[in-house]
Amino acid sequence: MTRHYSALSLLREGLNGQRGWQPAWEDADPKPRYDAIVIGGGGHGLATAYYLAKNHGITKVALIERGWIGGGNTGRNTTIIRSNYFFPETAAFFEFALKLYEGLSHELNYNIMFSQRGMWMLGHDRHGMEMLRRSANAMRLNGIDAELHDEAAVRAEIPGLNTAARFPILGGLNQPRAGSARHDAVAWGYARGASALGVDIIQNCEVQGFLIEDGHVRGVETSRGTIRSETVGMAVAGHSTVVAEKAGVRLPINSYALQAFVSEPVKPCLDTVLLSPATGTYLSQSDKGELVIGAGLDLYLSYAQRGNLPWMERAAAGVIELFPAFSRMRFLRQWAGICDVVHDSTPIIGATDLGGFYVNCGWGTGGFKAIPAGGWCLAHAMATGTSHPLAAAFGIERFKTGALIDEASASGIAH
Amino acid sequence: MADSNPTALLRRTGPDVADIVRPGLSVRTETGLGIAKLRIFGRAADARFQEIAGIAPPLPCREIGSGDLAFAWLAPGEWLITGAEAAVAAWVERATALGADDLLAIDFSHARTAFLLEGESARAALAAHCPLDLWPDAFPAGAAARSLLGDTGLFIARLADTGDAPRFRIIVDQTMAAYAGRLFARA
Amino acid sequence: MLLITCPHCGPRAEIEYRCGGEAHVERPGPHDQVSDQAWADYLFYRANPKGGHRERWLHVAGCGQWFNVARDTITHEIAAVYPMGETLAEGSAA
Amino acid sequence: MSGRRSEGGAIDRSKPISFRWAGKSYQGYAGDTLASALIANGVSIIGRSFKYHRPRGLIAAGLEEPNGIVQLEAGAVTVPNVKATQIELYEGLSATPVNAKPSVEFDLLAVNSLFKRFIPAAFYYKTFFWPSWRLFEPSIRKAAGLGDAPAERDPDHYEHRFAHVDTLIVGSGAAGLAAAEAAAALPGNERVMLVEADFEYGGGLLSAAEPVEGLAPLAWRDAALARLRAAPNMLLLNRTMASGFYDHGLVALYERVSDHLPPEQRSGPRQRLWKVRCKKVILATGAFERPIAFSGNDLPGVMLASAAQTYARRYGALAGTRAVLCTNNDGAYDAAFALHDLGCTVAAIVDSRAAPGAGADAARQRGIEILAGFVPLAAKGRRAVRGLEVAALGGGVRRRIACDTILTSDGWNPAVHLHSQAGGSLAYNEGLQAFLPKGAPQDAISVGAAAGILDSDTAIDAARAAMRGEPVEAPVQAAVGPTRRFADGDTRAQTAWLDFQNDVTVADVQLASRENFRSVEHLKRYTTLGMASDQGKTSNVAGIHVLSGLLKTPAPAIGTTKFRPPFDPVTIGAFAGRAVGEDLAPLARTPSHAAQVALGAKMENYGGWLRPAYFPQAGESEQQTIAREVHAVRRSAGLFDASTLGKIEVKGPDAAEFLQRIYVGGVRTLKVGQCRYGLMLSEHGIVYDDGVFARIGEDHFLVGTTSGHAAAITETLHEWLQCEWPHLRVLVENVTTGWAVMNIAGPKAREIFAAVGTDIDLSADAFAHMQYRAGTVGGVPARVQRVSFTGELSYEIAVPWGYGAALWDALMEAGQPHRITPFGVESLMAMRIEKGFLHVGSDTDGTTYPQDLGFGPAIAKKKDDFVGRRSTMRPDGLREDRRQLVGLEVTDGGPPIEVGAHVLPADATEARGTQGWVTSSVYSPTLERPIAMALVERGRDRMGETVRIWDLGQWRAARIADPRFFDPAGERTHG
Ligand SMILES: Cc1cc2nc3c(=O)[nH]c(=O)nc-3n(C[C@H](O)[C@H](O)[C@H](O)COP(=O)(O)OP(=O)(O)OC[C@H]3O[C@@H](n4cnc5c(N)ncnc54)[C@H](O)[C@@H]3O)c2cc1C
Ligand SMILES: NC(=O)c1ccc[n+]([C@@H]2O[C@H](COP(=O)([O-])OP(=O)(O)OC[C@H]3O[C@@H](n4cnc5c(N)ncnc54)[C@H](O)[C@@H]3O)[C@@H](O)[C@H]2O)c1
Ligand SMILES: Cc1cc2nc3c(=O)[nH]c(=O)nc-3n(C[C@H](O)[C@H](O)[C@H](O)COP(=O)(O)O)c2cc1C
Ligand SMILES: [Zn+2]
Repeated sequence: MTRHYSALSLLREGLNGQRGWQPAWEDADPKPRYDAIVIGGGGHGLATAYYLAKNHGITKVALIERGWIGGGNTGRNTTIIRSNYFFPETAAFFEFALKLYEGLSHELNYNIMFSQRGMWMLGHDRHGMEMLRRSANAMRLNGIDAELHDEAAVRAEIPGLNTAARFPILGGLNQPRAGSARHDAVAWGYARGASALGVDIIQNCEVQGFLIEDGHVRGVETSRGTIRSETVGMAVAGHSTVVAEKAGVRLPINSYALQAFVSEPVKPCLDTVLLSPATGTYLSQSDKGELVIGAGLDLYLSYAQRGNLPWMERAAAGVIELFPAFSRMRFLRQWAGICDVVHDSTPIIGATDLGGFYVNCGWGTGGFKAIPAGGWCLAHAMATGTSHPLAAAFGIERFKTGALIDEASASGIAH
Repeated sequence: MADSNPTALLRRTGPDVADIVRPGLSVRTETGLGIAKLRIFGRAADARFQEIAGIAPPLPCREIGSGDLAFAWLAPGEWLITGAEAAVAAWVERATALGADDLLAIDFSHARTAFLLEGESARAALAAHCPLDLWPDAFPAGAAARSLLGDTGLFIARLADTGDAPRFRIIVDQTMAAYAGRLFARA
Repeated sequence: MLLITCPHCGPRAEIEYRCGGEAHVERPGPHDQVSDQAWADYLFYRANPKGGHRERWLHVAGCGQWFNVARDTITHEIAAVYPMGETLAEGSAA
Repeated sequence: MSGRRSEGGAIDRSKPISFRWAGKSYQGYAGDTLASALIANGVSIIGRSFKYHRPRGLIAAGLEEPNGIVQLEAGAVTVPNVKATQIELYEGLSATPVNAKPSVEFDLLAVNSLFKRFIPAAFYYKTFFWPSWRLFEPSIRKAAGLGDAPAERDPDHYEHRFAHVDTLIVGSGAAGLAAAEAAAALPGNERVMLVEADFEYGGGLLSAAEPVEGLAPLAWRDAALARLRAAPNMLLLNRTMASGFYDHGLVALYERVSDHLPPEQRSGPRQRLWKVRCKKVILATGAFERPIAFSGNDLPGVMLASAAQTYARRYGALAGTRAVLCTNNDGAYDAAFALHDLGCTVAAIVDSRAAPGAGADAARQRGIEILAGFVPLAAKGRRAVRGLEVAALGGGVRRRIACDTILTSDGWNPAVHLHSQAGGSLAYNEGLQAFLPKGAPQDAISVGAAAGILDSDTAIDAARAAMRGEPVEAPVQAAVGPTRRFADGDTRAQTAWLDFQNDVTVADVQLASRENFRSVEHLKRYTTLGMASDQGKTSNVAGIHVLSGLLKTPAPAIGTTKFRPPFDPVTIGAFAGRAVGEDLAPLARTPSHAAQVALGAKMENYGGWLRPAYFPQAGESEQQTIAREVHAVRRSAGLFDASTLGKIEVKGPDAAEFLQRIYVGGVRTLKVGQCRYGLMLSEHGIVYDDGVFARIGEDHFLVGTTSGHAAAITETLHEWLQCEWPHLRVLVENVTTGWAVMNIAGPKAREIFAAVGTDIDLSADAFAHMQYRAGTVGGVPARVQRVSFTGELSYEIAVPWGYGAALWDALMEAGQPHRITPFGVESLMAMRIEKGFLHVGSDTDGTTYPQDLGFGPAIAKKKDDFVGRRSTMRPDGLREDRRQLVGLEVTDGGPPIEVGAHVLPADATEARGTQGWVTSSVYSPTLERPIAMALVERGRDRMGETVRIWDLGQWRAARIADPRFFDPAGERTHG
């Protein structure tokens, strides 16, 4: 049976009718007790399970997923990976994630197709350019690659971009190491890695309650029975408050639907990731050829992964503003994911008031890029009971003290 | 726009929007239309309106005429008054002169631009940008509402029909008049 | 795109409205007697339910009035619309 | 040879049309699609497959077509990836195949096909990362994708249309037409709308032969259409597809208005997006035929039975001369007859059922051989079908049949897409081996083939009954026979296609299942089955059936993947509609706009307003212009159009109390006629806006906001009043665009103002700094505030907007003797930086508290609560090391420091860490040196301290200073 992936093994399997491949991960039935339970089979949950085993030697781990792994936001996001963050805490964390991403295909022996074609944040007016400069400097002072370019350079770098538009483009901030990756591969790669290290991946199993004694978690009630453990981690994105509430833990999170769209696939026409703050549009072209386009949040609570028409219109207008020629291309599919939004758009990672219960949430619209670091830090917290230094500032106390790390504000939005 | 103030030394200018006249649709700016708002707070607002205006207030989403003026419901305790500029200005002055502290009357004639839309295609021209149901029975003559016209807000009232074709008055912020004009030019 | 019935103007499209989040959140005070936790609760902690939710909406492009809506956050079904300052009678839907 | 043979059908032979395909000229007729015209011309290879570049022909006649993907036209009007089956032929049309270089006949990348066995589904996850994906990605990208994105600006425009209907009927087949007629007759149904994606109404009727309610199908259609057209409450739209079913009865319709016309005849919008709010929706969307998977089933010449039938009957075109029909149901027999009627030989009908239905007798009467209990095994041929190998279902007997066309039908899948988008669930129907709509979500009822009712007369009856409120019953008949399943490992599975466009085979599904991608959603993502531009219309259920067989799990337990809008791709332009160019977020203009442009202003976009940055004269640089304008203001007078400033009237007995709760500072004590600077916070304690407010009456205030912020602040004030303090008796009105404001500033301001003529006493004693006066200016009503953002003697004169342009002119004229100079936003900024005045949004961000700006003492003095106050008192607000707003003096003799540069301590040796950043910066024309403002850790305690500034690799030096660089005592302002 073939387990290792390489060109050679493909060749061998080709001669064998591709019949020797092992399951990428094994499905497990829940056992009564584990050393640790991870709730949520998205990227963060799967990475947590993997690093519990890999970094901490804890292999008796149950990864519990309500549906199918990777079916949450990890499987429906616009896959932008970047570390162009402003504050030192977030910059260090997301840069760590990006570095892990750079080595992830090899680490997991799974091609996640991390495509470092750069990411441009556009400046549409004088103030926008000043904010980009502020960010570029902050990034470089945090040891992250950043280049600030004027209009001419942007135009040269991104053919077809309309810089003399309603929202003219005066320049842009490029992070050359940013890019995008194949979202599904990240989930599957971690699942395969975790499974190989002995983690039980349990799909179609919903956490419906918690066993709690003396202020400490003792296990979870699921649709497939009770599973015991003294250490439980949660990474369920848009469902964070719903699950945490069952453990009596409150979180400052609102769940909103974020929409995305893909066009029909076309030959390469966009070589980088683009974000236009004025139009709220971000887009890139996947390796398969679709334009992958993101929109904004519908700002009312939603647990429906449905698309909405107004955002489709706005995103389309944004695309045409940037690339008037794309007007004649066609949208192929529209969908949405439920994001766990916190006020300062910085995650919450770490312990809660309930002993043994750790959370990883608050990713909002931007947690795909964080998956390796989010899993790393949650695993660290679960294994050691202490916050990983990189996640130390991401505790829930900040909502009480006011020590928010407000990245949105750093992009110049004052509210 | 006409100059309503004979003592003015300063010349008045209005938004420069070309009228559109073509088969089935005419869109003209209504120069000289006075536009004002009356606001009254409290539960007794309707009764106060009657005291001040001398007529019962219009029902929600309706406009009624009284003398030279039309009064449209905008919100509880909020009405739009339209008519000849001088008449509207005089009305606002009278209301203000009452000195009552529960009301605010403001002349918006300079702040807004009004258009008259008529013709069989008027409804379609509006439906391109306005989410309201303007179907005859949903929006009969005498109906009035605030809503959207593309990216800007609008006030719309259905006036008496001209012949078989519907006639609408729409009012937008004067800074958006050119935009509205462009939208209709394309309709 | 939701269709929300403004208590004053009748059914109108979502694009005419703005959602103001959970309804009936009380503003604690006076300011010098509110604990950090109580203030954090007021600013950040919401019920965020999956299912029935009461929230306030503003009819921005219409009458400019705020009102309350009882809406299901999964189906978006609207069970009731009721004025600002009132609470929904117990037992009514959502 | 194949081609067009017949009379009849729905094409107009009196109107020939010439067109070009792949560089060659052909002829078709009005009523043809590109697809039917190509078939009629005997063109069999129309494209190359996505991955293996195998030659492909058309397999369908509708929008489910996976292979016939073309690039329509070239240049600015080109459209990639259109299905040939959707393109209505017009004179001069030109299209080319996609994904084939140099041609579909000879495609270089067809070598991929040789390596096929080494590159199964998802092979890329297993390789290409050693040493790095970067090396492989560019060539993989080039190979992927289908057509070419347009590269020129789209010359067309697109329109939107809102509509509100009682009943919307989607689809104009027998069921849709019957439902529409019944709906139009229903009392209370004032507005009924029927939409049809095709250009012809009639759906399946267009290719049917059996009588419908006793009439020939087209005669029945024509009669029904005539009645509908006569109904006054009916709107009929063809070329209009229901693309999405959203919440609360909203259906998006995509109308192709002029795509079908030769370019020179097009006018008006190209396409229109309808947003229709429906009380009731009837989904009469028909069904999609399932192809049969067998080896080589992607060879040009293999086609859906219904498609061949449509080409024959509707378009009079034959796909071949010798056909074999492979089916598992009765319905498909009609396809064989349709071809037979046109003179095509039907070599055999291969029916998987041991006992075929009634159609078999009719076939035998025509002399067609029936192979009952047989299934197709492998199509033979390299670039076209040459024959078909069939076998008895149980194995054993095999036969080879010579043919050039293979028709396949594995049964039908109702088009449940819109039902499902509406939130409806599905029920699996064993008889049809398909998923049927269950229930009527959002009052959306499926009728006809969309509900699994495939017989016209039954569909018509059921549709009428549905309109009477009766439930639509799913049929119970066992309509389809068995389908051959592939054993896991059967090598034929490697060439048995399911998803043609994405090149997914039965073997790929087997591989996915082997590797544990067994959830139907995993299967889709791993193999890309159903992700192509046809969204799996022909492949999804077939894939589910394969998986079901592999996992020995019934199909309903596997379920379908999610249906999402749009039903079929919709142009980005149609979604954007009018919101392009200057009509995207339209800009507002100031009253003096024309005058400013005439003066050569450099106009820029400032928060929704088009305003002058400055007024350059010939040969002047930006800095020179700003210097000239600043000097003019400081030495004599300048004029600035400040009409964009927000103005909000706040009136009522509780107005002062209300504003006391809004502003950081005190309000109650302000006297009538006085102005005060006010700072507003968000409830999070963050500095939100600032401006001057005036008490213009005991119970009446005029609140000033920053430009572009008036609407938001008005909304916020309303929110507090309506939601939090409803007992306060206050009225709030935004009057921003009712008043033009001209700011005359400089030592000569008073003289110039007076010269324009006013009844307001302008003497310094009568009208002091920070006071408000109402009166007339130039004979018109005016509101004047003596406030200053420049630091000079300054009046903001507000007159009704329509007089603004004239007031500008009048002030310019009155200022002539003093060489009055118009100035722009950037010059104003230079002057306020010289004064150290705060600019919210530049010197603050979403983390700035009022204490960071020096408002701590003012807050301490105020007893009352105000919005945001409590937030500023949290531990983080009390931190000693907060960043505070200070001035910076450049000490290295260099030019101004860039805004966005960072501040590091004096002893910093490496570019790491930060103590803050530069928020405002300018070369001060007045002081003749660069100055700046910055938010710096503990800044106020560090006055005089030297710091290092870092900017994109450059080190600069500066000293922390009092930001009031110029006239700190404000003597000039009070002058
Ligand atoms: C449209 C869209 C675009 C985005 N674009 C980007 C982007 O470009 N870049 C970026 O960095 N981020 C982006 N994001 C955000 C990013 O996708 C998420 O932050 C990230 O995927 C979160 O990963 P996760 O593992 O926490 O959550 P998920 O992937 O959502 O996984 C959570 C899992 O928990 C499971 N679960 C929930 N409740 C239970 C329960 N009771 N029991 C068991 N399991 C449960 C769910 O089924 C789900 O599989 C985007 C998000 C969306 C929706
Ligand atoms: N051979 C069979 O067993 C078989 C199979 C399928 C259908 N039929 C036919 O089924 C019929 C029942 O008729 P019917 O009306 O249910 O189906 P139909 O296929 O005749 O009509 C459906 C129509 O809906 C249109 N449509 C589909 N989706 C649309 C969308 N989103 N927007 C706009 N238009 C859309 C299609 O273009 C088509 O014209 C009979 O006429 C019968 O001939 C038979
Ligand atoms: C980066 C990215 C690219 C995608 N490309 C395609 C595509 O080419 N074809 C397609 O049908 N769907 C594509 N999708 C959308 C998925 O089909 C699916 O809609 C999405 O993952 C959400 O899942 P759901 O629709 O099953 O809820 C893509 C999604 C992502 C995140
Ligand atoms: Zn309303």
